[in-house]
Amino acid sequence: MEVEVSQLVFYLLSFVIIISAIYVVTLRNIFHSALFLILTLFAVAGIYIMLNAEFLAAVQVLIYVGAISILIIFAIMLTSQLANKQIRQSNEQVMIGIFICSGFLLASLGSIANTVWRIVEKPLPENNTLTMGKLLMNEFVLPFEIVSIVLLAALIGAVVLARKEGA
Amino acid sequence: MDHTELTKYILEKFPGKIELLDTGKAEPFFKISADFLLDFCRSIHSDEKLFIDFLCNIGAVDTGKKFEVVYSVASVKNHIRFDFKLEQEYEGAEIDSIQEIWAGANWHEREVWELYGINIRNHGNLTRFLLPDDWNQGFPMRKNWDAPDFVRMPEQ
Amino acid sequence: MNEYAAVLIFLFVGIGVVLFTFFLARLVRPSNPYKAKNQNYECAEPPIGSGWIQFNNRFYIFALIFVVFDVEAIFLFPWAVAFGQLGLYALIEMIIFIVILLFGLFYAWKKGVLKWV
Amino acid sequence: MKKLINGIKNLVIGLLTTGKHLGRHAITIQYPTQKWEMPERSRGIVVLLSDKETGELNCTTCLLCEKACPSSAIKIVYEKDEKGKRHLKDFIVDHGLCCFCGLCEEACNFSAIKLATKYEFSTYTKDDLLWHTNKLQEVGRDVPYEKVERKKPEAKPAAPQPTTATPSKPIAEKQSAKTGEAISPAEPEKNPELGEGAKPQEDK
Amino acid sequence: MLQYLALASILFAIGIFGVLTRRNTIGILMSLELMFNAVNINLVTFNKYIGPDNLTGQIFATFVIVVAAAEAVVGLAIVLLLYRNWRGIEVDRINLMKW
Amino acid sequence: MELANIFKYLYQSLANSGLPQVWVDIIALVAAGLIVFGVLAVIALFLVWWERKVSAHIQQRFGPMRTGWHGVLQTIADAIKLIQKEDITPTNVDRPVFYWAPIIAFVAAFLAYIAIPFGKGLIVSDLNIGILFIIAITTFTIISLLMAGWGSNNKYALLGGMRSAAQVVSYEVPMVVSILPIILFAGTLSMVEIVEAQAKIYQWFIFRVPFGPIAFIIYIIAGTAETNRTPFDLPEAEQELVAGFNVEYSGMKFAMFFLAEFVNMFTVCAIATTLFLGGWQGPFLPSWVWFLGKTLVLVFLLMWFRWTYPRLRVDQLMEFSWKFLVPLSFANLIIAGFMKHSKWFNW
Amino acid sequence: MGLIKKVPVYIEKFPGGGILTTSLDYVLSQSRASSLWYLLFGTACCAIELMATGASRYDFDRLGMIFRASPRQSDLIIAAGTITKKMSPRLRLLYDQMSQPRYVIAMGGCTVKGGPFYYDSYSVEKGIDHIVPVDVYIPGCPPRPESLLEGCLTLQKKIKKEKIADWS
Amino acid sequence: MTASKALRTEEFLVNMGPHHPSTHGVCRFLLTMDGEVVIKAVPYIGYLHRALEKICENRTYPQCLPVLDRFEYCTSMSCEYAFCLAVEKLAGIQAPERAEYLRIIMVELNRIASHLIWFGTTALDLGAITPFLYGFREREDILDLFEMTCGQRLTYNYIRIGGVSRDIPSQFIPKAKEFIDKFPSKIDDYVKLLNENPIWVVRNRNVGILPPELALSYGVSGPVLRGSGVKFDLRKDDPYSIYDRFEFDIPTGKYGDCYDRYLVRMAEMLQSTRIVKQALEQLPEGDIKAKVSPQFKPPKGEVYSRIENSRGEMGIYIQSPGDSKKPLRVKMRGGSYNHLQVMPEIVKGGKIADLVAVMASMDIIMPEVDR
Repeated sequence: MEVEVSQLVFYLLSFVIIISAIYVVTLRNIFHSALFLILTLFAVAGIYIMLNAEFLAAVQVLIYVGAISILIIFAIMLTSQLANKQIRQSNEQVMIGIFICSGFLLASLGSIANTVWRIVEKPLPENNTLTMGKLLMNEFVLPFEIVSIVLLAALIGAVVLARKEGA
Repeated sequence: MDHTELTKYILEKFPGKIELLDTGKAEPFFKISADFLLDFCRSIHSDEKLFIDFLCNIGAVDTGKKFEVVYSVASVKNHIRFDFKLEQEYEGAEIDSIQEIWAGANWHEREVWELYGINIRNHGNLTRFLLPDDWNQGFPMRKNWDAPDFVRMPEQ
Repeated sequence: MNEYAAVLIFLFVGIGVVLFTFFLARLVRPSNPYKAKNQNYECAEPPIGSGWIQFNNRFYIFALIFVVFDVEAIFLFPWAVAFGQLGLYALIEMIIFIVILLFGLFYAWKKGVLKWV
Repeated sequence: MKKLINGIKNLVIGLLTTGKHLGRHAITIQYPTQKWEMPERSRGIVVLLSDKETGELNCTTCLLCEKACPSSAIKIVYEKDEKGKRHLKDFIVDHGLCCFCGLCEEACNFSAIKLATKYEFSTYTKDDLLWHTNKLQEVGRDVPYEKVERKKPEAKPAAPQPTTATPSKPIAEKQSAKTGEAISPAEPEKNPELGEGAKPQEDK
Repeated sequence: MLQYLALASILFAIGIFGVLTRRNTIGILMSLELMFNAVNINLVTFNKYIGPDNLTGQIFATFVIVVAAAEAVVGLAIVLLLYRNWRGIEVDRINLMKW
Repeated sequence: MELANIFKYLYQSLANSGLPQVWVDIIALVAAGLIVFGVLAVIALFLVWWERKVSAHIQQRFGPMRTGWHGVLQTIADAIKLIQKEDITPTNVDRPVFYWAPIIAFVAAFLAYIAIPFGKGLIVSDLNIGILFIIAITTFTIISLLMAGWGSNNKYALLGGMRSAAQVVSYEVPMVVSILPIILFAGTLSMVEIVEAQAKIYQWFIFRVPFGPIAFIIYIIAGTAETNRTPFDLPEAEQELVAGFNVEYSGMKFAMFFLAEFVNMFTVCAIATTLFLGGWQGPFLPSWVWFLGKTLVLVFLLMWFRWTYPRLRVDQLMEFSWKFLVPLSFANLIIAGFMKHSKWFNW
Repeated sequence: MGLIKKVPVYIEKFPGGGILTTSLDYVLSQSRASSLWYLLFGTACCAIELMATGASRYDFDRLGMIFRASPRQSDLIIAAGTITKKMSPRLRLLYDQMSQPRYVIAMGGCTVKGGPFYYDSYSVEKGIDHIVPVDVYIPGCPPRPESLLEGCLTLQKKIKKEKIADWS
Repeated sequence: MTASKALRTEEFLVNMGPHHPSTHGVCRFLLTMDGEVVIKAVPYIGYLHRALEKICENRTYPQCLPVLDRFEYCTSMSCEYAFCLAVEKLAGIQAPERAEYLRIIMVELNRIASHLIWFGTTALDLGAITPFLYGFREREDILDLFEMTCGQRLTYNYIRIGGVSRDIPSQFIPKAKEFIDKFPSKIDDYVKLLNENPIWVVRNRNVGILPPELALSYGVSGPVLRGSGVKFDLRKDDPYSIYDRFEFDIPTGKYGDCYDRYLVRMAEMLQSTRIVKQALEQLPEGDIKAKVSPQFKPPKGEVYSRIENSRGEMGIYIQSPGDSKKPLRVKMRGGSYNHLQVMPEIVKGGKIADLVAVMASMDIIMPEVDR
């Protein structure tokens, strides 16, 4: 029973993810796309929880929903002629796009099905936040510090790029 | 400067061009001609002894025969105040704008134009502002103005 | 896992409750739309143009900086939880991490980005 | 730093100020149950006064109030008998026009019209604010007033005194020479018990 | 486990489609975010089913999120700059401008 | 007499009724959701009434008096009236966005209560990432405000939505960083464990000088800003933007925003209670009474702020956060780190 | 129209249905009357008295009346002050944009009939009943705060008598 | 496309008013905005244009007074006062001494009442609600005094040509003294609430700076002009009536920003209490009204008379045809007319919140503009 419910939840989440992801890439109204992106990302957070990655799920919501999507919405406000809904949002490559992505899909699904996975039946560490903290401070300390450099670079870059106007 | 001094000074400064009216009981009241308005304003504004830097009021009057435009001016620095007016015929009434001297004249003049129909030269922004935008019933402050829904106070 | 079932169910309960009140209101409330009523409110004047203005969003730059700091914050959480079991080096690492990012903040500050343009 | 401490201090002072008021008692008058005692001079609503003994209207149809009204809210319908005396047929006050200035009360020489200290007259229709004689009289029935009889002002010539003298004349001197002849309708002797600070000019 | 991988590949494919077909630069960025998420799902899935001893996969996913955030920050700043200079953020127009 | 026992008993009897475990859990959770909703609705109605009373007495008035005893039924009357109000959807709005914005606003506020312990054992689900979950889920409020602003197709609403988004975003950083010292000392993200770490009154995090009070002040300031209350109520600044993001909302949709606003205010205070004031801990009285009491004291503080201070301007608001609160909160975190390391106050 | 408009007709056919509808009517109209949120709308002198009524001495909040800046959320326009011909379309628009049920109080002579500006004024609208349907007229120039409160109580009385079935 | 214009996002137009909570009635601004920044603000007025001047032309002189009351309802006493002074100047009437004192007491009390409205609405506009209520609480006390004397709260019709309509009742003086005594402590409360409040200071300091030259050129007067540092007050510099008998100071500002205007008005309230206090002490016995008939016809002439109102110079221009009991023309000049005119100049480049702050600090009241 337990398994069935989690299966059900998984299918629900994947349904939401796939449908809203398709809306993200096809909707004409870019603001609606952004909202569906948020929905997608939120559902992905649900998937993370199903995979016992609670911390990651919270991070997903915090960063994607709380920060990046707002940035995207702000950028939309700033740049698009929102009132003019008739703007064509997709280019002439629709057929090519369908072709390429279905090709990719076939290839990857095939390889997933054909690969023999060595599944290890073992529970994840209990408190994943604590474990991650320890890992970050020990094994991944260099990437961790590099993250700050990356963020600094992004910050400075963004500031330099976006600042220009008034100065 | 008290009133008599002020009157004397102004009369001497603009001999022949300005006329003292014996109408105001308090401050001096002059009458000038319409084409002298700009020069007059400029010189009273720049004159050291007068230094009229403050425009109190512009009011148009419909006396029933003519239009009068009354200017009340004052000096904040010298604490003096006087009025002057000019007359305009009903037909083709037109006066100069004195915005270049006192920027605050803008709305006063607009009001004169809107309510009395006295044209203002070089005003630059003569658009409706007190009356509704679609007003088409003429100049309501004129004495002979009337409109269908205008109810006069019953005579008592 | 089971703990998080609560989130899902609360989500449904929340949406359901709100929709239910909407439905309840629908039963009682009058509805009489007409053109003037459905016009957008703009201080009792007919609105000028569309409300979907595209405007100079000076908040954008703050959002940019926010994203960076938000990302930083998520690294602080595991650190804070694990700090009790770590040593001084963790503190120093974190201080380096924070200082590097604060440097970015001060850079933006000095560049006048934090000031309203 | 000093600025910061100062700022925090002032924010706290602000909180304390509002907090102080939180402890105080409200000054609200709870209207329908408690009522504010209107001062006697309050100008609430126009009523017609009637004689205390006979219950008849004091109004003599002299039309002074109608003339004095700045917004023409008073309409007096009358008919003249053969002697030329006016008889009141209807006294109409339009409270939709009235500006509650009190000029009618001051103009009246017979204590016939008054702005009573009543104010609760909201209505569902506009026409209900058009009060006729009976309503005006009814509402004014219990209004206290001091009956003051005065001369008919029609007899008095409306002579303005455009004194050409300079206004810098000493005030006291000017006032000493007061003439008791002309009666101003704007006399403030309605409430003699209140105006004891200075008795206004005597009525001859 | 396979279902998660399948979901990730579908999401990735949709992302590819978006990148290819969107004219709007912001749309492309959004599609990129979808692809990042697909990758993350894979990482977390592998973590759970293949290497559950440690949380390496989740750590990597976190780093991916960081990179995605940095990409979004810089990318949107570039979008802003594009918009300022060309009054439009449609990719094909920008391509035209290049030549 | 603990309420938690009653709920446990009810759950047990449900579990013994022979239903499959999954259904028992689902029914229990749905019931919990409805109970939480009921509690929140009552709290919000009470807060609205209380706010009106507090404001009235600060201003030497009485506030609502005529609907029930001292107006206690006032907000209920308001709610019933709002149900009867016509729900206008202007022609030009973006309909789905306009419709869903209030729902998301409410649900985001509602979901946070999964992880807030109302008392000992009175928590829907003690998530192991508790506080992080609350912070994450409440970010949906920003989305709802942006949706409301954008969906209304109204310039005032859009400006209000943008303002509130920018404001919430700016104060998110000091808020998050100000609760990090608590996590640092408690060593956990779970709300229940954080409360348990403050068993004695001297263990309350607010009393751990110096980082505790500073973190508390930063948190309260940021929380005030996050809930859009004076002096940070720019998004709905009546004098500037008429009514901000909810200009176009009427009837039940407006009521949802209104409800969400007060629920959010309560959330912020409840989190502050849990993190800084020892949550439900306290002698003699039942735990939930302590929790409610402490939270209401904080709510009163926010109301007091609201009825005392003027409003900041938007750029000053931003600068205050970025130039003052953010550096301060980071400095506070570093101090707390040193304290934790050197075992001061590590009782 | 609310769906429920037709429901009372059916309910009343059942025994006890009458009581049900009356009590429902009672609750609904009581709550409408006790929670009149007024639109912040004042043009002239009466607006000052409107503010004074909201202030501590008279305290509108006692009657459950608070101001809203947006017409969408308000139930009541207190037309305080002179409405000129330039303003009247705006008043109409504001009224239109309010959500139903909505009420109008004409406060002071100017809104009743033009007041002191009835004669000789070329720009004053002579009574706002030409523009919007008015529920309660309050005489006065300006009316005292008590008059306004009394007007609101009069309006409450009127609302309490309303039935859902005859909503328009 | 490389022009500097291209670097800007689009500007948009927003209506602020005629129904807007902060426009104090029915002023309308058409704002050209760039995000939150006001590029251009165009005031549109006339929503309260009630043709007062036209009405006055068809009323006798005493009948004009109720109309004048509605010219500037926050300080109706001043309007009546200005009109009566003008008529008296025209006809050479001298009001009795006691009347002069009573007039000054009333006008100054009314100035306090008006400033209290300003204080309340300013605080409200900047988001502080409680000071608004406090301001109105004190205002009620003043209104009690007025109602006791002349029977109305707002439109008094008290000051008449040649005097005042009624003498003060006996309780007036003790009550007025009580008010005057306790008022400074109330001001103290306001000061504690706002003056040094850092939020208040940053909202007002360096916002809406009005340089004195610009102010004079636009005919700005009263507290706004004094806030810009020009020490000019008609009560002192062009003394009318008996203002030369009282001792009071003219507070002035330094920078001409909103905060200075705020401080000037706060100080003015205290100065007014000083005047009232002195007037109450010196109040002589005697007549309260010179004899003026209701059918009164002033001689032919014209006069412009001005007084210092709480919103600046209030001037009344009257032209009398000489043979009529009705004026030929009454022109009213209110301070707000010029203040509103100068506003677009000083709000440029500010935020929308600054516009609100400037509007509040200018203390614009629409009937004075529209008439």
